[in-house]
Amino acid sequence: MFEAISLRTLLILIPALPLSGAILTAIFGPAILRRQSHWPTVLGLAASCICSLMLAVKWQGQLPQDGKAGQGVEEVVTLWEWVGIPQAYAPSPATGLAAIAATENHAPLDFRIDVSLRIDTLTATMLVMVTLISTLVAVYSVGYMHGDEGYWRFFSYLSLFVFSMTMLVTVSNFVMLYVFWEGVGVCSYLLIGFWYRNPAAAAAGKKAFLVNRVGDFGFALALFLMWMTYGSLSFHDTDTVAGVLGARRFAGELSFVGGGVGTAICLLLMAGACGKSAQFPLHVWLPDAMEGPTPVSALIHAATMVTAGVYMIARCMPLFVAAPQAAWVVAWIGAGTALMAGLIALTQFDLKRVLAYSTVSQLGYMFLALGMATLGGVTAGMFHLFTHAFFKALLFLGAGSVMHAMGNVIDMRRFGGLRHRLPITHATFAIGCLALAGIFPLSGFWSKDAILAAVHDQAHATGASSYRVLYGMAMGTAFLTAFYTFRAFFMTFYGPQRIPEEAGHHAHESPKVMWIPLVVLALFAALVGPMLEWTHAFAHWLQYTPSLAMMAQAAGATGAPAAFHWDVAVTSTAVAVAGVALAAFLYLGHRREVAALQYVFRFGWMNPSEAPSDWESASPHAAAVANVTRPGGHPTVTGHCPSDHPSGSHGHEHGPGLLALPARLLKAVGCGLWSLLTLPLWLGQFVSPYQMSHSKFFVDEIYDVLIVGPLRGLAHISYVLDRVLVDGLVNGVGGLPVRLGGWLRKSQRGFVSLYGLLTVVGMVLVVVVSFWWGV
Amino acid sequence: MARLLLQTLALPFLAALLMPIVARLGDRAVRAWTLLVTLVTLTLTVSLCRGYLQESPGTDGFAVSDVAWLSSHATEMPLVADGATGPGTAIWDIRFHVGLDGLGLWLFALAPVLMLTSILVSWEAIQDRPAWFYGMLLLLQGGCLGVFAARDLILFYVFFEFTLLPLFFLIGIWGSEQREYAATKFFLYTLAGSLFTFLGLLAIVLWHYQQVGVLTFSIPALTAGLTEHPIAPFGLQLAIFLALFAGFAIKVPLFPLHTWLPLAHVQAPTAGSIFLAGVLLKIGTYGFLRFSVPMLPDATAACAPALLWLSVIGILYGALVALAQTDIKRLIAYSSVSHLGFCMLGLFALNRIGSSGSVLQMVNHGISTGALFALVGMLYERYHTREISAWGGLARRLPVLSCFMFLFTFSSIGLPLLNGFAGELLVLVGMFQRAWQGQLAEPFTQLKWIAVLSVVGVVLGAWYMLWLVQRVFFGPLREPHGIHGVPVRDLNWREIAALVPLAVLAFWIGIYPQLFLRPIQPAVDALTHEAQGRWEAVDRPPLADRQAFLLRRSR
Amino acid sequence: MDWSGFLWAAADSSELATPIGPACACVAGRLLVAVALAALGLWCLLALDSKWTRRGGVGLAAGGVLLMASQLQLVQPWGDWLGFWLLAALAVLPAAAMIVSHRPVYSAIWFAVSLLGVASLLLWQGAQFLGLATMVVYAGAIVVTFLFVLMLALPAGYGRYDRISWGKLPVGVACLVASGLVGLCVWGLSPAPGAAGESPWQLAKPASTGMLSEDLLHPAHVAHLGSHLFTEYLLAIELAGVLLLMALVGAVSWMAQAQRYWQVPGDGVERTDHV
Amino acid sequence: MSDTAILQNHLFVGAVLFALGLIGFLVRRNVIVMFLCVELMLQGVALSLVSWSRYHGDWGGQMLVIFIITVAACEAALGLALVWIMAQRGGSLDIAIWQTLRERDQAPYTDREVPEEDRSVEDWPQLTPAGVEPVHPREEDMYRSHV
Repeated sequence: MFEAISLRTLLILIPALPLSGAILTAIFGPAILRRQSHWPTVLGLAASCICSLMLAVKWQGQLPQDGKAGQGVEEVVTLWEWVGIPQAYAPSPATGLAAIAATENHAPLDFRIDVSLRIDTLTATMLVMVTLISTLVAVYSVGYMHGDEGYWRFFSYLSLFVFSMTMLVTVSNFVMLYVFWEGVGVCSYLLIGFWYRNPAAAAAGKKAFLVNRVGDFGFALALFLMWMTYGSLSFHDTDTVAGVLGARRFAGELSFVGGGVGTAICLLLMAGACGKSAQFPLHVWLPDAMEGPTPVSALIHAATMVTAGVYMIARCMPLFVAAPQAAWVVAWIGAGTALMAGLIALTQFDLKRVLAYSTVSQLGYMFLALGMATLGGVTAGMFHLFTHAFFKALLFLGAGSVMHAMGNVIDMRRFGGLRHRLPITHATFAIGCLALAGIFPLSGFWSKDAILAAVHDQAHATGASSYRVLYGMAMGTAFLTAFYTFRAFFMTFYGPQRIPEEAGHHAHESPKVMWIPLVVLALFAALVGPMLEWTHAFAHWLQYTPSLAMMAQAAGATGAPAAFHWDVAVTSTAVAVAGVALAAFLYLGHRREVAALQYVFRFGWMNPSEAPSDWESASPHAAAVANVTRPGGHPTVTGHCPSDHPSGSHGHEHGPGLLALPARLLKAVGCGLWSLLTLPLWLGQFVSPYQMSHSKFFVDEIYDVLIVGPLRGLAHISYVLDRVLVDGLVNGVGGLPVRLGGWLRKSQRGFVSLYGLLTVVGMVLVVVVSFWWGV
Repeated sequence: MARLLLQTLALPFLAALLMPIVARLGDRAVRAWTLLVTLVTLTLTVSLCRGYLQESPGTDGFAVSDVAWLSSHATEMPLVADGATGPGTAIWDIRFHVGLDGLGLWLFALAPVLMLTSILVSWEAIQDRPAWFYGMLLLLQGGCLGVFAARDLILFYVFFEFTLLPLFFLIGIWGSEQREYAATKFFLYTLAGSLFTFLGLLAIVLWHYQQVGVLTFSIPALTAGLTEHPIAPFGLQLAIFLALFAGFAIKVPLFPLHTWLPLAHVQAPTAGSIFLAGVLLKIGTYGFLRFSVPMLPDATAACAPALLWLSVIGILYGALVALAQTDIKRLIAYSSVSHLGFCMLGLFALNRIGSSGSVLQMVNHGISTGALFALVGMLYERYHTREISAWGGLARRLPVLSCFMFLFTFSSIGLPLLNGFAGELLVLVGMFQRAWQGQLAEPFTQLKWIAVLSVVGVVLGAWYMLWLVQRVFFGPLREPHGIHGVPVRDLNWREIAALVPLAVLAFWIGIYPQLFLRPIQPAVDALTHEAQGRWEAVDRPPLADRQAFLLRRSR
Repeated sequence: MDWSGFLWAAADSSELATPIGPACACVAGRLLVAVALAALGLWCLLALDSKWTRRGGVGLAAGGVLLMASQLQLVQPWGDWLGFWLLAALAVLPAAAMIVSHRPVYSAIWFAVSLLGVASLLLWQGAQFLGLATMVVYAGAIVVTFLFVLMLALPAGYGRYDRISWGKLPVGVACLVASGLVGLCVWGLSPAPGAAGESPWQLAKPASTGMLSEDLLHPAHVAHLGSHLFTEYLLAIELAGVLLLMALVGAVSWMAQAQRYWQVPGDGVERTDHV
Repeated sequence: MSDTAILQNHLFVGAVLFALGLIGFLVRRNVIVMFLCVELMLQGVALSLVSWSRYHGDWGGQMLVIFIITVAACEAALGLALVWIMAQRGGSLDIAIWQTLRERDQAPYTDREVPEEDRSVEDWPQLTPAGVEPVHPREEDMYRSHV
């Protein structure tokens, strides 16, 4: 039976199953299935997962076994012709003919887009990852969404999303990629705004869709430019014209377009990727997307959708190789976003937002890896994408089960010490945090190490100082990642046990259907990394993608693209351990030390009047503070800093902290050192580093002030303009005859002699004119 | 096939004539009769389309029937110049010459579909004098069918003017508060424009008569004649182009001439605005494609940049003003100003992709905006208000209606897998190809700015539609104060039946647009070929010396 | 044929208008003075009321008219010329007096006298029947009817409104315009000095003065008139008869109706507000 | 005597008569006098018609004059009947009374200054009394200050 199913049917089955699941749930959900409406989805996704595994295994069989690098193997299945306009574009000699099929008489090219699916190693990888994680999330959400009145709607949207994601990954045409790119955007819009009665969720959904649309604006421009320069929009070669990433172009018959246009195309593609993968300029939507249910965050905003941007750049890597400046920009955007997101995650109190910013940060890592534009970089990026999907999904599902237990409270300040109440969640969350921080045996270490090695190699290869700066930023981010991950871990699971009132009676471990996926994911998170790394399986496997095969050729047939660097591994582990230690030091045990440092960080000593109150006992106050800086809300820029940390002055009944003496010493040293270092900031009285980080560097407010506000104002102005100017003009012209008539009316005085006079004047005029005209 | 076309054209008019008799049998009979007639027309149109697709006649007409209508065989009396006596004895030969071609086919088919929706939507909404209402609607549908099937100039103009009358009464009698003002303004504005158009058309006929010596009003003959003997003096050709532009630009609400549209839409009854948005706005762009572009290629090439600027301004302006609206119907009206800006953009990009995209976009706009107006009509029927601020969280109360609203909102903002995307994509690709046709590194000419700004229009489009959906359908449930106790019920079967055909069409065009593009492409290419040649041959020197060049080149 | 030419044909009429040469400038100058004099005279007569202004007005008006008359070709044999101008004066002066006189009765009578002048001119031209008809029918019947109605409507003989014509300006304008018209006609008729007896209004040459004119000037003029009247214009005559009958019936019915309406003033029927 | 000379002179006289009639019609306020002036204009026209008919030797001119006289007669009959009714209803023969056809919001045309009645100058005609003493209109009608 295994050999019987051809690759073509498998490829079609993988997206078809989720789609049929979605349709079945949509039709039968509300009336018939209601409570059981998760079955079509779960079965569909499971079957699709099995199909993608079979596909991967069969495809493995088809790869050339001789292990020689540089052979791109792909298979294309065309379903039907979407749009076909013959002789649509005759490229004038000005356009780079080298890029377009050098047809003899420059016969005009056909604008032909057809719905065609492709198989190659990159697609297979992505398919396996997407379907596996979505199955686990589906199983998880059976428990999580239990009792929700939109139950069937959730599952139909979920399977619709998986259909779009699988199609996005398998489609072999830029236009179709754009189609499912927006399809995925719509599904995320529907899922984020799932609890539409909550206005914040609706606004977040709209914001996500619009920011994605801005990204797609760049992607569309890239698409049109590609049509002008390459004369075709499909990846693979068709009989008449060479595809953009087709074999003929790799064989050297046609070259990639470099220079200004090439860079423009790549930058615009990156803009699209930034929109989708929430990189720096367009990252504002991801934290707000946490309004959606947690399985949605786990699946879409951690594992699958946000990686679409990384997949697209990996797919178009040859274009980036031809335009090195663009790759350089990708690297810097990646590193910058990673660092910024790490800094923001430091001070967030909402567990899901911490994880959201960590996702943005890890995606920044992947962009950094891809920005190297070397085979090592790309493989490292994809490897990190693969492993990150598992442990980030694990962390989000863990956070979900915490929320489930705490009655939908996710603000870390309101609960603590949950290791006893939620043992399994605690264990799996620990594994996830270790993996994320990049501690030795787990997969995070291997994939992050691969990226750092790639950057390291590139720094040595090119010797450019910028790569060294990038390496430093990556290391810094690694430290921050380790710190905030364990800060969240300790604040949630350690310290005195506190349960918020909303938890009510069911503050206990989540049901079996929720923690089994957690355990499975934990296993994957732990084992996937080392397994693939030791056997270099991942690198070998990816080499056979057509786009990457070309780079493999260039990198020479060394086989092992990124050798394992001992020095990089040691430094990254040291940094990670330091981060964990600092987090333990600050957030384990009593919070007093934390308050002291907070007091310092927020220049508390500059406005003595404001005595920092006790964070522990100030739960009412915390609530008051919560709404001032509620997660996702816009903190008042000029508001005073939230002094919500217990001050060291008045003693705390829990007795001296673990390290009371060194804490006091450190505080004195810290204050002196810090005041010297932040002298320039001293002037920024009201904007302390803490404030900056907590309110996400005011990016949202800046966008509101710079873009949203002016456009709304312009809208009102143009509406007034339309009513007054254009309409006024039209009515004015319409009113002209009326005014003229009114003036003539006055001459009718009803008086005979006047009429006589008018007749005479008329007669005189006629006589004079006839005389003058001489007719 | 020709007989089938004649039947389709005649049916609505006959039904309207028989209406007084049916009216005597009571309101229900009137509605049933109109529904029956529309269903029959729909089946006839579907068989016509199937015939066309099977036969795919390319550029020459399909189901053509040509009968002398207003022609006289008077004695030899030269009309214009005494020297050139026409060979034929007939002095004026206006024929009832109807037929379908790629350009008009889908717009022809769109009218009965929207008619079905309009009838089902206004089933209970129209209580006073339904016989007259449905009679007017049938006449309107007949007029629209006639316009797209006419192949004779005068017949086209007759139908072109005829569509105004029923809509005037529809808006004037069954409209809302300011209906008289809106009806008069709409009527006068369009009529003023169409008078100039008539002048332009007659000038074309007379020039053809003078040059070729045969006085004919048939459009294909005129187009062929004018390709061999283009109107040499550029000044005259430009004047005729501007005359035609006046009439058609008002019908397509191009930017400065659009102020009648929001007013007419807001005041029109639901059925009226469905038809107005769905079919009538397309007559303008159809007119440009049928008359201005093929018959006046030099003037089209010279005016194309200016028109492109107007359409881009239309796109951005429509989107921006829609953003600032508080009345839901006015918002959708301004959105159709923006969408038709796309059609004009594709049309005057003057290349194959752009023009076929523009025609497809016309059909898409008809479907999505027609459905949106139907939905707004249903909301108005339930809550009797059009203020967006009056509603909130309706998804809770009306799930099926909000589901359809999502579907057509996504179709209207051009989401892939739905009909809006195919049209918009082709239009934008066409425009880009026109902008980047020359050297790629050419300085950022104005065309490139137009292309980039039009893509911004797509983003703005998404913004105001989603903001509308968010304010009305999401958030806590809030209903206008008017509803006293009676719970508003969701869509009944009749309303769902009104929307399902449009939804099916939306998905069909989204998933398999090639079926619709195959007939459009050859016909539209034949029409724009000449103007495209003029523009590319000139290789786009700045506008001023292009005109000088065209002058020197006049045959 | 050049299409654009077709468009501009109508407006391009430069070759038709005759250039108004300087030659006849002096004639126009003199005529203008005459027109001004006539207008001023009439204005004095009509607008101003004192005795002296009336006499001055008459003088001025007469001077203006004579100045204009001097432009015309003179009727050659002096006897005829004198006769003609006497009759002309007989026609014109009473007409002027008619307009000017403050009493409507006097105007009517002056009008009758003026008719006498006109009739004599007609006779002078050989239209015997018309001359007499004017005298008998017009002066005899119509003017007398006027007098009757005048007597009926205006028992006091004259009303205040007879003394006041309109303000000075409208009267001035009227006089100026009217005399301007006359001046224009005279300028049209008077032969431009340079041209060969050709006046700007190229007068159509008279038909052959042979058969027709002698028929017209034939002593048995009335017989000829009758024959023409009852052959070519028979239908017109019948219509005229019917017209007269209708007028008669109309007048009688109106008066009867009015009579009933105006039975006795003050019997509850208040007058309409007529101002 | 050259025909054109005769024609020109007669046309001149006709024109003068016409002009005088015109002035009379425009200037006078008594309806009957205006009527008379119209008759005078008719006479001017009749005179020029006859002179043209003589000049062209064509009977048409004279025929037309005959019909002019007929029409003038009818017109006089009907006109005077109307004038009489107007006089009865309006109270006087002044044309200024009849301005009711004007637009609602327009003021009627009134004389600015009304010259005082200069009684000393007038010598009244002493008509012999005939029949019944006519009803003397009320005093105020004669010297009414407004129109």
